[in-house]
Amino acid sequence: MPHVLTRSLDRAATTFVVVVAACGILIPLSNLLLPVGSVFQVPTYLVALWGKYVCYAILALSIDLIWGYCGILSLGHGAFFALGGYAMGMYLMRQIGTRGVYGNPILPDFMVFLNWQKLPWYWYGFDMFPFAALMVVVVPGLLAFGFGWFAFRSRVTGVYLSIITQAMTYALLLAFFRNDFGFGGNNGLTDFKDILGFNVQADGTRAALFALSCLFLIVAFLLCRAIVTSKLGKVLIAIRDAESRTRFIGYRVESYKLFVFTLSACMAGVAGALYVPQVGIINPSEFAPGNSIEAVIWVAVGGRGTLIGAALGAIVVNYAKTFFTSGVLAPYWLFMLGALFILVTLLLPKGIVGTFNSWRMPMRQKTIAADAVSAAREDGVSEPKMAEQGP
Amino acid sequence: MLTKIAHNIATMTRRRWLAATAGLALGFAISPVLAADDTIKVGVLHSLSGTMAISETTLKDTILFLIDEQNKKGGVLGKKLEAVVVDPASNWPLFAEKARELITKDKVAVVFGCWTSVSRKSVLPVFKELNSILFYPVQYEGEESERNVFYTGAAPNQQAIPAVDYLMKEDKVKRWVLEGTDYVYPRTTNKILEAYLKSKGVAADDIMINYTPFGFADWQTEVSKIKAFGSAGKKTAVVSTINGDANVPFYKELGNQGIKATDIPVVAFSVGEEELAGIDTKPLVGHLAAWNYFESIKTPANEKFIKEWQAYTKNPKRTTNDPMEAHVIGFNMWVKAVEKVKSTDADKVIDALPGTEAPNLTGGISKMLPNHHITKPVFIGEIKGDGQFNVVYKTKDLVPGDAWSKELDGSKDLIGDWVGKKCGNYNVKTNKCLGSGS
Amino acid sequence: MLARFIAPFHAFLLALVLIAFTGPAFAGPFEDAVAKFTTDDFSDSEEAVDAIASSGSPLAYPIISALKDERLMFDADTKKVYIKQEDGKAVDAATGAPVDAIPDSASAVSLNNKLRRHIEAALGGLTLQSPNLDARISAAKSVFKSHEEAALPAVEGALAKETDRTAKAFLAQARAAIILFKSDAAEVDKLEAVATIRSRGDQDALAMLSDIGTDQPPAVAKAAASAVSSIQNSLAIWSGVQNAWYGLSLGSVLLLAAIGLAITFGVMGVINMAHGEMVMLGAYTTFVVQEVIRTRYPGLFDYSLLIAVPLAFLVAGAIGVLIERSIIRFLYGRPLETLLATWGLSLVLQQAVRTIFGPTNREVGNPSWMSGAFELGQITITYNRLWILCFTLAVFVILLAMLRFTALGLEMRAVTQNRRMAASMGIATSRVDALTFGLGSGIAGIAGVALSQIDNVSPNLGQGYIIDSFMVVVFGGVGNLWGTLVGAFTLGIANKFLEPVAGAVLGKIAILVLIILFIQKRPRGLFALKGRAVEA
Amino acid sequence: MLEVKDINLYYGAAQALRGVSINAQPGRVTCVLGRNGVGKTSLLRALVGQYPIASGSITFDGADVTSLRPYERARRGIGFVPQGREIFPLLTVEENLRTGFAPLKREDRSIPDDVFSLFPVLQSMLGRRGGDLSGGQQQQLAIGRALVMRPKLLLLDEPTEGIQPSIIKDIGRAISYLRNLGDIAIVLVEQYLDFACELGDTFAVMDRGAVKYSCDRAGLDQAEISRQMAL
Repeated sequence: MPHVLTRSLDRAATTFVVVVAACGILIPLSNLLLPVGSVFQVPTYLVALWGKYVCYAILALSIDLIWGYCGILSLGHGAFFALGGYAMGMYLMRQIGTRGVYGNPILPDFMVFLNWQKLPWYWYGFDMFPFAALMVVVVPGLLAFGFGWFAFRSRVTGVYLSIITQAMTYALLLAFFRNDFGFGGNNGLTDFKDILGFNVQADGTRAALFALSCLFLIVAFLLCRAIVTSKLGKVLIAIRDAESRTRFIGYRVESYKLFVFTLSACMAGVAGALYVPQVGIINPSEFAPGNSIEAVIWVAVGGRGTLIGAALGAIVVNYAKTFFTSGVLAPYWLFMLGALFILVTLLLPKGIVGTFNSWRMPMRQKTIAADAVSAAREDGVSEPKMAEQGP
Repeated sequence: MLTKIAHNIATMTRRRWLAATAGLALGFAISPVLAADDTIKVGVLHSLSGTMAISETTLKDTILFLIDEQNKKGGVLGKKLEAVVVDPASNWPLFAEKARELITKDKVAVVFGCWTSVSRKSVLPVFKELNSILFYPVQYEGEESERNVFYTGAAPNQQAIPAVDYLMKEDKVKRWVLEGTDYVYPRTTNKILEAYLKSKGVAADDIMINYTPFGFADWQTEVSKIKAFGSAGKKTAVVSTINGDANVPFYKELGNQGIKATDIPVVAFSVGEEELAGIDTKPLVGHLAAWNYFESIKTPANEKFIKEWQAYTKNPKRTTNDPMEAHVIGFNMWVKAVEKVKSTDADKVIDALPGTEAPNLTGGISKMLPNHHITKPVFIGEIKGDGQFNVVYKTKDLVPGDAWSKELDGSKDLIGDWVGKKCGNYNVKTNKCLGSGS
Repeated sequence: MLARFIAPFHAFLLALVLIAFTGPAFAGPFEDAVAKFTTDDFSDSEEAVDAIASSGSPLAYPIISALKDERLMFDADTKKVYIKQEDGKAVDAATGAPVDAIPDSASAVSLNNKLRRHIEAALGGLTLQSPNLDARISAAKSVFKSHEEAALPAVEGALAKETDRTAKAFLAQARAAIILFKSDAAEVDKLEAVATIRSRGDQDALAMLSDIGTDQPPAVAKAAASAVSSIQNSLAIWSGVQNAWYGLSLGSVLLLAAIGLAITFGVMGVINMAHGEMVMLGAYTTFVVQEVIRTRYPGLFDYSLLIAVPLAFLVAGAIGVLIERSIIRFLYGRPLETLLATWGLSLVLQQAVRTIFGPTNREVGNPSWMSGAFELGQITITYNRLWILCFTLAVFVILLAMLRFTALGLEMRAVTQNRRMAASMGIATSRVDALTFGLGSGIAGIAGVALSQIDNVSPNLGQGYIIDSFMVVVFGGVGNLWGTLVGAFTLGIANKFLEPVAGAVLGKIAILVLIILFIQKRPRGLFALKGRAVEA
Repeated sequence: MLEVKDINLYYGAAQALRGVSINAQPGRVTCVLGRNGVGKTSLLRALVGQYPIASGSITFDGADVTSLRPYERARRGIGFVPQGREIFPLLTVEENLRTGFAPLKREDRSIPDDVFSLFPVLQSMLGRRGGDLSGGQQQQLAIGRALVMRPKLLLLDEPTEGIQPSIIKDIGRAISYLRNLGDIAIVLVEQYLDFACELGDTFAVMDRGAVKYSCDRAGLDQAEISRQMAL
């Protein structure tokens, strides 16, 4: 592992890496090696399920990087996730080859279905894994770069930025829903067979994908960690806390923001690409603004500005979702999820990990922090004027 | 659990790490539920929240009702049926996740579920991989025949084509507006209809195809476009594949702009009793819908079903609709097949299902075909002032469902045959089983 | 709407008939025709309608209009046909004699569209000389549509007696339509008929003139063709006007949905993701009001919306205050956390409504004054859209006046501009916060009343408006109600001019992209607050 | 009237006020002097309740107001003219004045004539937006706005800061007029020593969050104060 990634590990971060690595190794091994039915054997469906959570954790990390450390609240990060997913989905579609229901060697089923005669140009190259893998990063990265280029230069900040990111993902949602767009419309891309020659449904492939997701989670974590503990990270935090002042000191705030936004979009794209073969479908509803908001909520639940918290938040909320949507609780799960969001923002404003960290703070610091919070809440001090944010 | 993890992170020494992570990893393994052997589990995979809850909640209740009735009769194979209800929350990846959970964790014998095509597409690989059975009760675009899925809703030839035939014959319609929501079902249906209409001599100029997004609410422009298209002097009709919530504002706009069924009739394939319950239907009297079932059809079986259903739901106004009937037929077929092979083993039941017959609620016996679709009667109903339908046309015989449309170039040579050819997409020209279905 | 005008007239006519017709039944073609209804076969019914309409029997009108309203009952066993009158009494259709009760075995003669067209044509012929003006006009319209040769004498008779100018014009058009399709009419008359129909200038005229058939004299065909192109040209211009109207109407819906948000988000700075749910609560309040009215006081139905508006304001407003007191007030100064908490809240509210009212759509009816449409030139203006536009503007004006001229309005503005100083001026800021949030929510609630008239009333109602509302507020400029107004109408009109060109989906995408680009150009929206005042 | 005893105020870990005690009487001007950052503004903000104090007590008009919220203190008659004026920028001059109605009973809700006789310029600018006024005009508006509340105690935070001399004179005249009315207690925070010495009845000099020197008009030694402030 490159030195730059491991440089700044403290105890908690090391612990996180070790836990994820252990899961990434032990769970697949237990799934593959132990006999089915053994109490210690992790069933395949749990491997797929947790693989999904791990992808969400990577997405959460990418959001925390820009929101927790740079103050950019993107309500459209699901778009980058979905674009990465579509790039991977296109590769998987091309791998189907003649095994599609119509047996057409070139065209995916949905194109045959709608009487398309030839493959649209933007599908070229996706039969090659390296190209598709590149696109997984490039497409979300380019969109983020273009979007950020305009937005950050025009100094669109705060809520305005959040809302136009939402508009962006909503526009993409509508576009991908269109069948004329050439990505399968509402049905999206599905019925995958192979990835790199391995059957996507085989236990071994699932286990490998799970291990790979854990690996990418660790890499993403270390990358984010390296960034936030470096000088770059300090500048980002400065931008988060006082953007204009940072600009006046002489930093080119736009460039910093653009860099970290693009990087974050690439990470989200990778998360999406890992997600698709594990859940077996990519569909425009991944672009729904609600999904992006939910991803932000994972970060808030886990603890904004703590990388471990973001990853943990994604896993906790999605585990809760899985748990609540089965059995007798099913009709009430939205109550629980909604209540969870409200209570966390009210009672644990720093999220789970943030709150935990502040418990561990020395007593004296804690009281002062509490006073500061209560002072801020006191009437007459807090100013709910977000319109005043930014220049 | 959370505080425990947090606690662990904080206090453990590095030496204890491996033990802890191993424990954590195994933690998820110990959750499987021990299946009780004295019941047969039936999975119910319908959205109870999110956008599709509006349609799917009723189907969940239907299956619970059917299981209840069956258990009163003593269950199946001497065992009680037990419903396992999950909520995939109108979220397509969640459908796949929940399907997997039902089959592997809960070990259900059969699943009744899905509404949208995408949810079916999402769970398909899961059912194939884990070799289980799905009954899909909604009218859909066709072009599919899978070994593990049984399609009890209408294929396009059981709904769209008879409706168009009726309008051509009875109303002498010469000009057609195909208005749909932009997703696969309307796209395919309209493709099929376009090909069919052209084969009947309708000029390309006399067909207008329009798509709108999901949940479209501002229909002013679209409706006035229809009005203008209809003023070319030829009798015009609208074939609507508009989905879900968009229907109510569409019909309200039609009513308000004064488009009456006598001028430009609208025939819909996704509007049933349930959807009409949200609209004042008086301005819509005479507009049509094509289904395989209407609540208003008076047969003893239907009247009995409605009575028991309303008693079960304790709601004397609760409506019934076509997909519900599809579940009734599918459920009864499954019960018969299981009793025939005296096992809930998926392979045995799948092999036993084709040829199984079950009475439908409107008179007649539906039969499961080798392509896993069923035979159904086709009814055309006109909307009445009370939100019910007045049946104005009925096919003489039951229409067998085509898995592959004869009107589309890509599929006209394909058939599904899981009995003889053991293949869902068999090309009769080349005598080959295409793709993965082999 | 037609039925509303005809109903009183019809009762009057029936009374006349009953007075005149008290003698014993006599057999004849009329009775045979009536008996045909007992087969309940569409083609038999059609023949029966045609025969009865031309029989000249005074019972013709009551029978056919009863058939139209599904009040014509038949008993297949006894071969009897009954008219169920609107007051619940019954008469024998063949004789007009009162009957004590219709037997239980009787059921209504069924209808289909073809039969309905026959009925309309027949009723048109029968009511051309009705004492009710609206009935005459609609009769003339339906004769125009059916242009049956048989109706010509009736039309000409009516035309001679008609004194009202409007009715006369419609009758003349009806006559022209008949003559145009009459094979043995003189060429001069036909040319004149083409001119008369051309003067109508609408889509019906266009439809008729483009479908005159091939056996017309060449001069007539030529005249018709030129009339068609002239009508098409004028309709093309009108379609621009129509787009503008649709744009205004869409804009008013956007404004209505966004105006509450312009308060909670624009003025207070709270990103309220549960705003859509406040709209939904307003719509459900309307549903509940209508349910109570339907079951208890059916006569009040036309006033249901007037009753629902204040109630929706109170319900949504009270819930808004509750939300502010229990959640939002702890989150001031942390707008993004508010976003998350209110998102959770919106999930809870949706599921709560789903649990209480069920997941399916609920029926909210249009009062009579909200139904139907009228023609303005060649465009159709629907009453519900028109009222919603008026209502929206009224809400806007009232809100503006409230903020400008009341003490509470002044306090709200003071608090938003400088909360700390406002408190030091003795303004109870927390009370003002709660009331402001309540006001924004209450307005969202009354938006729900209006939207219930054009959209589904389902738990998902609010979701459809939330993104559009935020776009409108941000596009118009946060903190500026006028900006919201201009923003809403600009987006509405732009959307409606794009839609015919690009289609509904691409049009919407184009609008979103335009907003994104616009925000880059003017990061503070259309009406950003400017000048020294803001810096101070 | 106003009695401040031994108050302490913290910003997080930093202590801004250390055991400050002052008092103010009707008809008298209490001047609080000191350089930048010694805690003068913090003191006033603590008095109006914008910053919560950690210990000590504030008694006003015979009642303990230490734990009251800012608007409750305003309602008891504490008027505040903050540093930087804090005019409501988007409200008109008239509306700015009317914000002072909040603590008043309905029948008392009128703008007292004194406001316009002291600051005639406001009369002519009633319809202008507050934010569009010049600094001096805003200062007059801020004082006028506080007077609308009919305060029993008027707290002024550096009313001469950045204001042209002619208006400073007007403001000085207004303050002495209010003092001479006899029923308003005035606390004037200033750095402009000449201005303060002209108006003040008692003087307190602050340094590092504490009062380090005080005297009354009788014992006024401007040179000593100046020396104390310079330290």
